[in-house]
Amino acid sequence: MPFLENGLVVGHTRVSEDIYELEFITPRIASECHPGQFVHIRPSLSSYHPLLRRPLSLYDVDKRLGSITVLYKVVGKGTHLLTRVRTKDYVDVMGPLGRGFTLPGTHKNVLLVGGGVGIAPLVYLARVLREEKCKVQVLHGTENQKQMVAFDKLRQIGVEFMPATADGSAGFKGLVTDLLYKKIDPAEIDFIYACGPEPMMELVAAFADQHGIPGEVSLEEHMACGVGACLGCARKLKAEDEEYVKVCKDGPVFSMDKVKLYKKINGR
Amino acid sequence: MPFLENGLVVGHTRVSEDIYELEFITPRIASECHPGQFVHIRPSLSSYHPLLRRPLSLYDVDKRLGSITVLYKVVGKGTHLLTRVRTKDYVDVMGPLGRGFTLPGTHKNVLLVGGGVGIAPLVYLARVLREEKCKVQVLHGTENQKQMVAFDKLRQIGVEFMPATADGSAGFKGLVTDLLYKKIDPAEIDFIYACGPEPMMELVAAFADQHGIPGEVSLEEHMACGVGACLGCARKLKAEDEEYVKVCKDGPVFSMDKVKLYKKINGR
Amino acid sequence: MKRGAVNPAPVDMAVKIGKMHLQNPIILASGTFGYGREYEDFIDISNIGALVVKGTTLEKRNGNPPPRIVETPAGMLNAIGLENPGIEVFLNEHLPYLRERGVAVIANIAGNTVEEYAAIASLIERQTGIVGIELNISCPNVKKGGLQFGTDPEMVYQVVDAVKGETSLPVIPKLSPNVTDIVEIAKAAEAGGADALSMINTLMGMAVDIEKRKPVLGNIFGGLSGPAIKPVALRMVYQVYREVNLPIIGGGGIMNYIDALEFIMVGATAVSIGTANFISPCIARDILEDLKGYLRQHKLGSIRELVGAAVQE
Amino acid sequence: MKRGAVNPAPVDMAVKIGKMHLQNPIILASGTFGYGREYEDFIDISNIGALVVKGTTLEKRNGNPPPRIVETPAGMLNAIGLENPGIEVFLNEHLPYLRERGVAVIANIAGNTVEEYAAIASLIERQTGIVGIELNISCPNVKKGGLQFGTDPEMVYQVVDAVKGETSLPVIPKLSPNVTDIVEIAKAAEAGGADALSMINTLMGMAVDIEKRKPVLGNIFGGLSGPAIKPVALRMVYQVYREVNLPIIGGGGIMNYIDALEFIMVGATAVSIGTANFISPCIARDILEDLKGYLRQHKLGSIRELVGAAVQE
Ligand SMILES: Cc1cc2nc3c(=O)[nH]c(=O)nc-3n(C[C@H](O)[C@H](O)[C@H](O)COP(=O)(O)OP(=O)(O)OC[C@H]3O[C@@H](n4cnc5c(N)ncnc54)[C@H](O)[C@@H]3O)c2cc1C
Ligand SMILES: Cc1cc2nc3c(=O)[nH]c(=O)nc-3n(C[C@H](O)[C@H](O)[C@H](O)COP(=O)(O)OP(=O)(O)OC[C@H]3O[C@@H](n4cnc5c(N)ncnc54)[C@H](O)[C@@H]3O)c2cc1C
Ligand SMILES: Cc1cc2nc3c(=O)[nH]c(=O)nc-3n(C[C@H](O)[C@H](O)[C@H](O)COP(=O)(O)O)c2cc1C
Ligand SMILES: Cc1cc2nc3c(=O)[nH]c(=O)nc-3n(C[C@H](O)[C@H](O)[C@H](O)COP(=O)(O)O)c2cc1C
Ligand code: FES
Ligand code: FES
Repeated sequence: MPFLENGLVVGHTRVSEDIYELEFITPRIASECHPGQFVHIRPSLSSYHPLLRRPLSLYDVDKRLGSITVLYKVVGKGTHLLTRVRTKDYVDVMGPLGRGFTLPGTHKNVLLVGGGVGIAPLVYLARVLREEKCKVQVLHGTENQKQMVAFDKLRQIGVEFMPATADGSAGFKGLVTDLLYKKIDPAEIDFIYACGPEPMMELVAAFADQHGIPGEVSLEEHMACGVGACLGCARKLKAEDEEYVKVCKDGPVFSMDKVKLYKKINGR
Repeated sequence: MPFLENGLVVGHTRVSEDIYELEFITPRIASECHPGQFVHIRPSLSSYHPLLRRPLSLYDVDKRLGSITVLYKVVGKGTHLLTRVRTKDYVDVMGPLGRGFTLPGTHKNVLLVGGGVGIAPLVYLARVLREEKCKVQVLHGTENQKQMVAFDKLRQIGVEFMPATADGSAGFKGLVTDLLYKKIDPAEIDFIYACGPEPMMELVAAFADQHGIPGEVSLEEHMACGVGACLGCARKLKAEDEEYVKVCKDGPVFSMDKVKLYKKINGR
Repeated sequence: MKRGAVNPAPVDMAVKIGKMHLQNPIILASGTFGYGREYEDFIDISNIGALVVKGTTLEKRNGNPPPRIVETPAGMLNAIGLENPGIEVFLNEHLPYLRERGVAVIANIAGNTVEEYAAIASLIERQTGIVGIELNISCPNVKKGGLQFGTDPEMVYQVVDAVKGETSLPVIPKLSPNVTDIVEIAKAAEAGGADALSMINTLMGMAVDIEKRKPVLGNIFGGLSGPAIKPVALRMVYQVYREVNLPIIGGGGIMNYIDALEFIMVGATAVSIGTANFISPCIARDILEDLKGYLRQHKLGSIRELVGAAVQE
Repeated sequence: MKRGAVNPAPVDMAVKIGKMHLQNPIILASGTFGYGREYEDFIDISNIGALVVKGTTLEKRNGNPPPRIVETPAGMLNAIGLENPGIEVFLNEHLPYLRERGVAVIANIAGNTVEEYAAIASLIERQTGIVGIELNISCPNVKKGGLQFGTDPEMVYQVVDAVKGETSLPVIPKLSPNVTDIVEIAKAAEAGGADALSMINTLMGMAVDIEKRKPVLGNIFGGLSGPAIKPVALRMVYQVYREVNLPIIGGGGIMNYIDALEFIMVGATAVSIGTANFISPCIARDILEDLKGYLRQHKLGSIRELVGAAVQE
């Protein structure tokens, strides 16, 4: 069950040039969190510009403390304003919202593929998968080593971490999907999760499909309500679909085999 | 000549419950400042809500440092947002704008009457009058002692200071205008300046008129441009006037004998 | 507005809109609150004056291609395209839920012909729980080359008149602000037999993606809502209140109790909260409580005393 | 947008609006830049495409009682009431100053009768420095019971036609957005002989002071401008560009080069900057420089290549 809560900010750090980690205390929301769900944060308490809330994935959750951490990249007005929030301020948070990742069961071999800040939901997922005694491999692709911001958390969680950077400054030089196709033995994988740019997820889904591995992706769409009321975050999962799903409520997580990430549909 | 300048904030202090002192470095603006003029400050750099600049009087100016200090009371969205500005941030400032106070000449006996944050322009005025070797008496009326925020500055400037508080917590108990009528010998005053609520200024102007003392008041009107372009800050100085003055350009300072502060005209 | 005085004096919030008696003047606007369910974890709607459900058509509609929404300064554009499951599904699957909650439901209906409006209205006629019918007349009239019903007084008259013929429920046309003379439209609705007026619907607008060099919305045009449109909405309510003798549900950009009071003071008997629900799902309740606080603070017995208080002459 | 490359490639910013050749598409909107003088300490207007001076009437006008302005979310309302010193004072006292500055001046004229418009136009005809006449048709027509000229196609036609008869200068009616069908109005202007269209003027709105329980503005109603109205303005330019073959000066809520590009891409040949001047007196120059930067970055030779780029079909 979701809640509306004022979150006391206990940490706010710039972890890379334009990427921030924000931690706040929202015990009721935290207690209900499942990986892959998101929180809907109001970027400004008193101004109507920007107006709408911003959806951000659960990057990490500490149910004992009642805290939630989000990892966000500054891309526009809302995220820019969010950087102004200080420790001891309050943020206005709705959540947890949406349908999160399906857990594959205990002791599975699981592969997580993240692109850029798309790594965010995979970190909390990794934590929960490890609690389920899964073996977790994480591939993370970024432009350069500086953007490899989830490294410490993932190491602490205890996963096998394989970075890929476009400029080769850390790990594999090239795209994370190249790393996937070159280095991963599909026979060893029971389940794949991916989050990142759509062309990346498309290639991961193709890999999963090729090898008959089940998997899930997390999609994005501009949102107003976040709860299925406005019908704003509509998209077709496949070009031939007649109906639109609502990313906020039917997703953001969808089964890979239900989604065909045509670049040309859905107005992109 | 006015300028548009980004002011580096060097001080920002809460001096009373809802009153703040903000000091920033704008050397070009500072070098042109005259008491009674104002600066036009943008409350938010990136948001369009609030949209318009806010006019604030010159509370103090340090031409050597190139700094300007404003004293503002939090009354709405713009001033509320302004409180969020931190030292080392920049504020977007236009100024100095408007027609300031007329100086009476050297070695005069001058009376300054301020109500609430209406004291702001009188403080910088007091500083300049003292540089002109005037004898300066300042009456300041507030609700209580806590709001008597200009005391230190005025003492440092070197004026005869007489506070009046509604609750008697400092100085005279009652209205500053009662203090004026009871305690001030008009024969000793060459020039009167007043700034504060209009009913207060009306009584000060009546006092000046009664005793034939010249004087000036500083008026307020909602502003858009601040430079006489939009014709938004119009008001009649006297009910019988046909034409409207523009407070931003023809004022904000007006001669007391030109103004009749009818409460009922000018839409108030 | 301070809340939570120990023993707050009772204030009378009840209002009457045509034949509808509402416990208070707070109405949740169509299309912004789904079928109530979507927000059930956040707010108890049984305390709200009324809920206008998502616009319903005779047949199911899939709606417009995405993107469907885009944020604008102090507002948003939407081009949902009236996605809805059709009147049957609404009556069978959603209405029972709302009936159980005990909330006054206002149906919002839309059609492409006068006959469609009448047909939906006749289906609603016999349903308990529904207290009124709001007519979304910002729909293209297929018989008149896609011209919006709401922009032509004659068409407004026809739709209202036809729906009135099918139902004994109060009929409340929702006026489109995209017109030269809102009073003329309101009078046409009155002549057609409208029991009340709802105003305003969204202003037609658009946004451009300068990198892609094309309109942002899949539908090109969308409806502007939110605080940005409040000045226009207030003006229209003011104009209509002076000239037309029907109760008004006023709204457009209401974000707090002050905005709500502005609408009431220019002549709205009740207020509708739309986009604000997205920003704050409990806002309707907060506004209600703050309005009560205002009445107490100003020693007013009833919210009705303020209706039209700021209208001159 | 990064500025200040060492040797920026030259880009062609010149545009043609009817017979007017402007050095660039940036136009300062009427009523927001006075007579240029007021901002002389802040910006060198000789680099700007054109300045539309404050609306001028035949005789001096004192304007509306205060308050005349009020801030709204992402916008402002103004009810200046066309305060101006009259056409003679403008021509004798303000125009010489502007002529010296070398800025292209567009006069903005307003009247209460068709004859008044024509009379002012004939006085302007022989003045060097003035490159065009913008017709403010959001004025009440006293002969038609105060109905705004700009809301009736027939009146728009008459005003444009009458003014065309008095002047060889380009005539640019400035369309009011407070209409049902902006295309119909634009076509009437075209039929009357308009050389270009300026759009949009302000949306009619109001605000209420809930403590005083009365309208904030002395005039009750005022014109809404600023970012809040941009979506509506863009939509109207888009609609008119598709149907009417006249160059458009587009504006309403432009605050930066992205907004300006949105207008250009929906069909504006030039853009007008209004309320933004109050927020930032150098904004016209900044937008001009940023537009050049955009052209360079996208390897475009001329701003004209982008006109209408986002219009579909
Ligand atoms: C379920 C979900 C989870 C997300 N998780 C994260 C995360 O963990 N970290 C992170 O950095 N980003 C995440 N995003 C993307 C994030 O929501 C956007 O980057 C953010 O809303 C941009 O806001 P802005 O004001 O800075 O940008 P602007 O472009 O100024 O925003 C304008 C409008 O567009 C919307 N918008 C812009 N980009 C996106 C986008 N990519 N997705 C959805 N709406 C968008 C905004 O919400 C706003 O309504 C997530 C998006 C979704 C849908
Ligand atoms: C020449 C001049 C000098 C001033 N000097 C000072 C000063 O030194 N210290 C100080 O505390 N205040 C001063 N004021 C008043 C100050 O400008 C307002 O308190 C401030 O603009 C309120 O902004 P807000 O956003 O907090 O209030 P809101 O009510 O949210 O503002 C809404 C709009 O109304 C305008 N507005 C509201 N109150 C006033 C007002 N009293 N005068 C003018 N515009 C107003 C705002 O500028 C804004 O456009 C001065 C006003 C003028 C005209
Ligand atoms: C996403 C969305 C969907 C809407 N759907 C409908 C609808 O189906 N029927 C209708 O009459 N109005 C609809 N509206 C209009 C609102 O009910 C309301 O009249 C409008 O948004 C103005 O109010 P606001 O500014 O408070 O949102 C919709 C508005 C939004 C934002
Ligand atoms: C204070 C003010 C005064 C205005 N005066 C005039 C005028 O005299 N004549 C006119 O045609 N438009 C006038 N306008 C309208 C502007 O020129 C412009 O069309 C409108 O404000 C929309 O653009 P913006 O959002 O960029 O301000 C005025 C606008 C404002 C804000
Ligand atoms: S954001 Fe409203 S339905 Fe998804
Ligand atoms: S504020 Fe624009 S003329 Fe004074």
